[in-house]
Amino acid sequence: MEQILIQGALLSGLYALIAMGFTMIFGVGRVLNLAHAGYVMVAGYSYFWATYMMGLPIVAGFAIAIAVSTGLAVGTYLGWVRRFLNDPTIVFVSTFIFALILEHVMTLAFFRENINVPPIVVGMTQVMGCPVSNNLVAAVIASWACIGAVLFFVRKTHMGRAMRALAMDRRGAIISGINPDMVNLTTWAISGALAGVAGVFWGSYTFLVPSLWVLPLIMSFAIVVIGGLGSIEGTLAAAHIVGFMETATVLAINDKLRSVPGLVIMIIVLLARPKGLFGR
Amino acid sequence: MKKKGLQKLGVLISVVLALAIVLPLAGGCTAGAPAPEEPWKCGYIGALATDVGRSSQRTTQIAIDEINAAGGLLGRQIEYVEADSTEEPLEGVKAYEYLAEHHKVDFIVSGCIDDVSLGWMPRLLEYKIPTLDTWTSAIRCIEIVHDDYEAGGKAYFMPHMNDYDQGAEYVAFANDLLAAEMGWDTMVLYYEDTAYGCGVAEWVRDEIGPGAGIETLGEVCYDIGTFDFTPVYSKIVAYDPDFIFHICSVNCVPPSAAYVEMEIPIPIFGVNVAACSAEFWDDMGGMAGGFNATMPPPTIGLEWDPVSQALIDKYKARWTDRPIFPHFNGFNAYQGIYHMVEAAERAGGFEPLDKWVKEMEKTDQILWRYGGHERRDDLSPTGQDIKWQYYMYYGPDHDYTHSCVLDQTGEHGRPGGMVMQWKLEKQDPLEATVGIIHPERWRNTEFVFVPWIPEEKRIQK
Amino acid sequence: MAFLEVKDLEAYYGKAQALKSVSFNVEKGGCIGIIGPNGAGKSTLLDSIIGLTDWRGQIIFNGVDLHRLTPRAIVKLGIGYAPERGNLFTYMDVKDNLLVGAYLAREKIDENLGEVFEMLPRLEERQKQQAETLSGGERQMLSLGRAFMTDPKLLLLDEPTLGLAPIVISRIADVLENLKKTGITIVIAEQNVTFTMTHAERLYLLERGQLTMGGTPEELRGEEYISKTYFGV
Amino acid sequence: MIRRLRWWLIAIAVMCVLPLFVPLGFPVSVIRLLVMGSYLAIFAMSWDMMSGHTGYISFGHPFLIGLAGYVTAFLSHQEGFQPPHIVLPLAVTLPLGVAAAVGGGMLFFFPSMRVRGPYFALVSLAFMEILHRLIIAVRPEFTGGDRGLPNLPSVVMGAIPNYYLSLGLMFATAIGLWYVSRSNVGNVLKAIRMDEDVVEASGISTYRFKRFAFLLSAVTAGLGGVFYTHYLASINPRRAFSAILLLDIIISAVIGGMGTIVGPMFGGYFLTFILEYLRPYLFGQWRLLAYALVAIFMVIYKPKGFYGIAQDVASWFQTRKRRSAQYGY
Repeated sequence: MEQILIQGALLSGLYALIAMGFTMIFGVGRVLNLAHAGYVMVAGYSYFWATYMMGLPIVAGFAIAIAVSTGLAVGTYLGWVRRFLNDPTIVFVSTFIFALILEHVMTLAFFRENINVPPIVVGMTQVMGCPVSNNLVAAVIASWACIGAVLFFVRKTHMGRAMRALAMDRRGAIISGINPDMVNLTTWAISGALAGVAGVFWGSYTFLVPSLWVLPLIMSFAIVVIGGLGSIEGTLAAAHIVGFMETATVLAINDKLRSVPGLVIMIIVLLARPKGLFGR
Repeated sequence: MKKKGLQKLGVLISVVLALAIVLPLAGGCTAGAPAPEEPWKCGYIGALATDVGRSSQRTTQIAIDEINAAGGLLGRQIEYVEADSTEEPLEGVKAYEYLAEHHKVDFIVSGCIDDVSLGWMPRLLEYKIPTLDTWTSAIRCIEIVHDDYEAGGKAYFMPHMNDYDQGAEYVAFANDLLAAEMGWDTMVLYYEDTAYGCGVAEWVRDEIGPGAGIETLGEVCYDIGTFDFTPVYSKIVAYDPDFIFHICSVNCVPPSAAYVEMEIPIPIFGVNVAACSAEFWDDMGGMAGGFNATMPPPTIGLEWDPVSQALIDKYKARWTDRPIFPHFNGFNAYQGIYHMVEAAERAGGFEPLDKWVKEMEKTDQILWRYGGHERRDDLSPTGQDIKWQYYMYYGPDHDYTHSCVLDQTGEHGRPGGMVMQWKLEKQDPLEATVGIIHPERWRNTEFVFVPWIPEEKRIQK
Repeated sequence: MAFLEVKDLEAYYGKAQALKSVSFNVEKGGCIGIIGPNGAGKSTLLDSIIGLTDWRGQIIFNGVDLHRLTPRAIVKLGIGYAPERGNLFTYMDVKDNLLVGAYLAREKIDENLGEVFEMLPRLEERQKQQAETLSGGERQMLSLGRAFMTDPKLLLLDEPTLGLAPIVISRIADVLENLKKTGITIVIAEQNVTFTMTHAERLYLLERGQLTMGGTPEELRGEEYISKTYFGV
Repeated sequence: MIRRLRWWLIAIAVMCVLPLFVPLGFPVSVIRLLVMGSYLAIFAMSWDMMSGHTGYISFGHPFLIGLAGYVTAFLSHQEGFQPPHIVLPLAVTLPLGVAAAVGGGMLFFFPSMRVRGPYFALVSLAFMEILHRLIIAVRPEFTGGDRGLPNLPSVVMGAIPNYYLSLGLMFATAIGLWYVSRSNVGNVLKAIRMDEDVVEASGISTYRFKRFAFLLSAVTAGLGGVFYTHYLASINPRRAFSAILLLDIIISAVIGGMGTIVGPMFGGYFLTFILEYLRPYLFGQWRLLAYALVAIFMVIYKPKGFYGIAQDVASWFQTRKRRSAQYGY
């Protein structure tokens, strides 16, 4: 039981970080960026390349990972998504293909072998009698720091307010002097940076493989739909629902069914309350 | 204006696309049936982005170059073509069709993983092309060969031991080292859900207990997509066994890394395919020290016979990128191609299939520690030379048709399941710093526990 | 030269022409009203000034030609817009709504916020309340306040009295008078002719996309057409 | 009638005589490719019937295909995993497979058509993933778990019989769906894609039309799925529910031209051929990368697909013709 609580809380923190960037883009631009989890994967590889293969310090690895994923996100937006904001199907399909392209490129660069990223913080701690790796704890603390920073940004800064304003009433935002293109771009950049942080921690929590994006993508789907697309609070809550359910399933039933409860909840929520628990 | 430009672009694209489709068709039409003086064609199928695929791909090339340099097969050169199966079963089928029908290859060497091989098995039965499968050891493949022998299954050969024979090797290892030397009597069977993992686990479950007096406290099976091993190890630790018997082939690095990161206080043994790769140290992010694994014989850490050493030298001279050292399937592919070609020489080619299969089934090859290909029975066993590697295929009347014969008695010298261990510190950045700890005859390094295993867990008789 | 000069303005919605050759001037510190029935093009006219439509002709504000400027640039020049039905940010609280209005006028936030709260004390009371829970009149006030936060020299008001009770309208009227005292130029587009006539110095009648009549309230009150159509006399 | 089917008849005739050239040196590998292409074309058309026509983008089409395939594979598997150890003949298992696709679809997929846009895509993807997980985890001794069921019986053996089988299936599907899409039903479906609320408001019950489109789509997917499974003669979860298959289907339909039936059909063949023709020139992963790049460029620059290009070309020629008639050049 303690195991489920602790593991669930830690996993949920990471999920929230990945799903957060995903939901922000939908909230502001009303499009789903399926390549988001692809950025997470590429960021993980960038960090591994910088720190382990190039021998740079951890901070530099972080900076490179964040720069790469932010660059990818901004590139995706400026490259073509900007032109198709009113056609979600094209964005949907094209970003999905883009994620696949990222997978192929990473396969060409790093091969299809599972790679282990050295932990950022070493060692294990016993929490309530359960072994927990310090690395995971650090990852979750960092996730929460990032989530807190994003929440602060969205609530207390002009740009953050502009994002929320654009999500709620586009026309109202424009006549207040907000340039939607600029706000969209900023959102994509922030979402990319979050993917960068998430990538480093996700990679060091799990392992690196070019198809790493599929599972986080499906889980972020479930999370943002349960929480309500575009709602940050909903994402936080849903990440915990999914995280705990998943841990409980893995520990009590079968490891192979880990993604099923989240998806089942998602389907029930969608059919019973399509806007999600916290959606508007 | 812009619209018109777009239209022209449309016309251009259409024309190019039409040409792209029609031209190869026309090209295909003009290519006639191969004339007798044309070279033999050897097709390679495997995932070219994986270490496993590349090992056998490269040694295949080396073997074919050597044969060509020595005059070829029956006076004809061998041409090498390849098709990528990308670890996707559907791509595997397409790649197999491509080799069989586009290139009309005479024989195929495969480095495919289990489910890809199982995917193209029906095509093998249809085309009946001699095929050497160097990676998969799935007993299902062997069952198909055995059951559909006349329908075409006989064209399939596996130049290494199948799942069940490997399982038998591990039982021997458990008997010798774990039960007899260490005095352990409880374990947890921990395996991945692949054809390989389940196949070996089945054997180990049925044989180790009764055979070595080791009690299986529980079984933990995990999916190859698993990324978080904390809960998995929590389950294992809850059983509190003397040791963990781990079987994995596809997803090996993550469970190993989790074991090190979580500092699981229970010794781990078993089959870890990634640990026999020279890149293991790097893939683990430098945490491979002290890790051990049971492996089929040709593995890093072993002292090499001259034939294998020559292969390694050629390999290293030709390729410097990953994998820097061939996996065991690389050695098997290299030897297997020689078996196929020698059988074809004796049978006068790969047609008719029956004749070639008969010759292939007669393969009986021993690699000597200090010798070469040739049989040097006079040197053994009293002389200084010892039998090192042994290849012979089961016949159609045996259940394990066309997989390699297991020589458990040691009569032919094959080691009964070798256990290699990574040293705690990596000494040479390019070379694998591993040694063999079991069996006794091949041991070249001392077994050490990883530092976090508590004293009480290190019971030894 | 007039503060806002609109000349031969033409605007389209798809292929339908919404405005035909509209011309008028507004003097600095003045307050004019555009009256006309529903669908006459009043909102389109205001949208064009703020840069939301694709228009032809000439709009010169404070000596700057507004053609092909983005709404952002136009807001920056000092035009505020309180659109019909507000376009409020429903799930933000009142204060945040106002702060979004100050997106481009960050250095004057405190000063403008103080003025808004002084003019509209109701908003100060409810500053922590979500915009969606506000009543119709409060929403209209918030819309006005948000437009004021952009620190405008020219304020465009679209239907400020639409759907409001008479008592609330009189409160809006007070606000409007206060605004005029601060020296802001105001353009009101309204269906409510009585209200407009009370506050505007000059009125224009917009019908089917064209300005058909113009003059001071007194002049227009005399027109038979206006009395018949808009006062039902 | 004949006039309207003219192009179809020509296409059928050309495709039917192709194998006659095999003795003259026409490569069998191309015949094999055409088989693969036919199945992909069937799936793409099936997807198009449901998603291209009604705008309900499905990300879970492999659910229908895989379900049909698994049912027939499981029932006809040589070792007879089912309890009484009997192996059913293909004549029984094939219809059962199709019925499973339709039944499973009606039970799970169709109710989710209450939600629209990206939401429907997500639900369908979730169903696919759940089925995938369940097949691996629940009773793996029956479903074959990760490894799947190898060595299934074939409907017909050899390249050319399979070619005719797949071709017949493909053309039957294509002409059937083409007729539907040109009928009034097709028009209503396209209207639903444009704006479902407007259609509802005009007094038409969109529910019945969506159900009809979905049924057609499920039947086609099921038919394609069972024959495809027996053509490949093995099934395993990684292939049946892979993102690759899903993407192949969607990309075929999108680059062919959504909502046109002919477009996705062409897209299916195009995709199969381009992947195969790149094989000798590009090493492994480069080939997949090139294919993905082609796909993304098609999606971004030609959202209307080949159908759109063909229309452009046709209108370009018409303009030229008119102009030359007018000005004499």
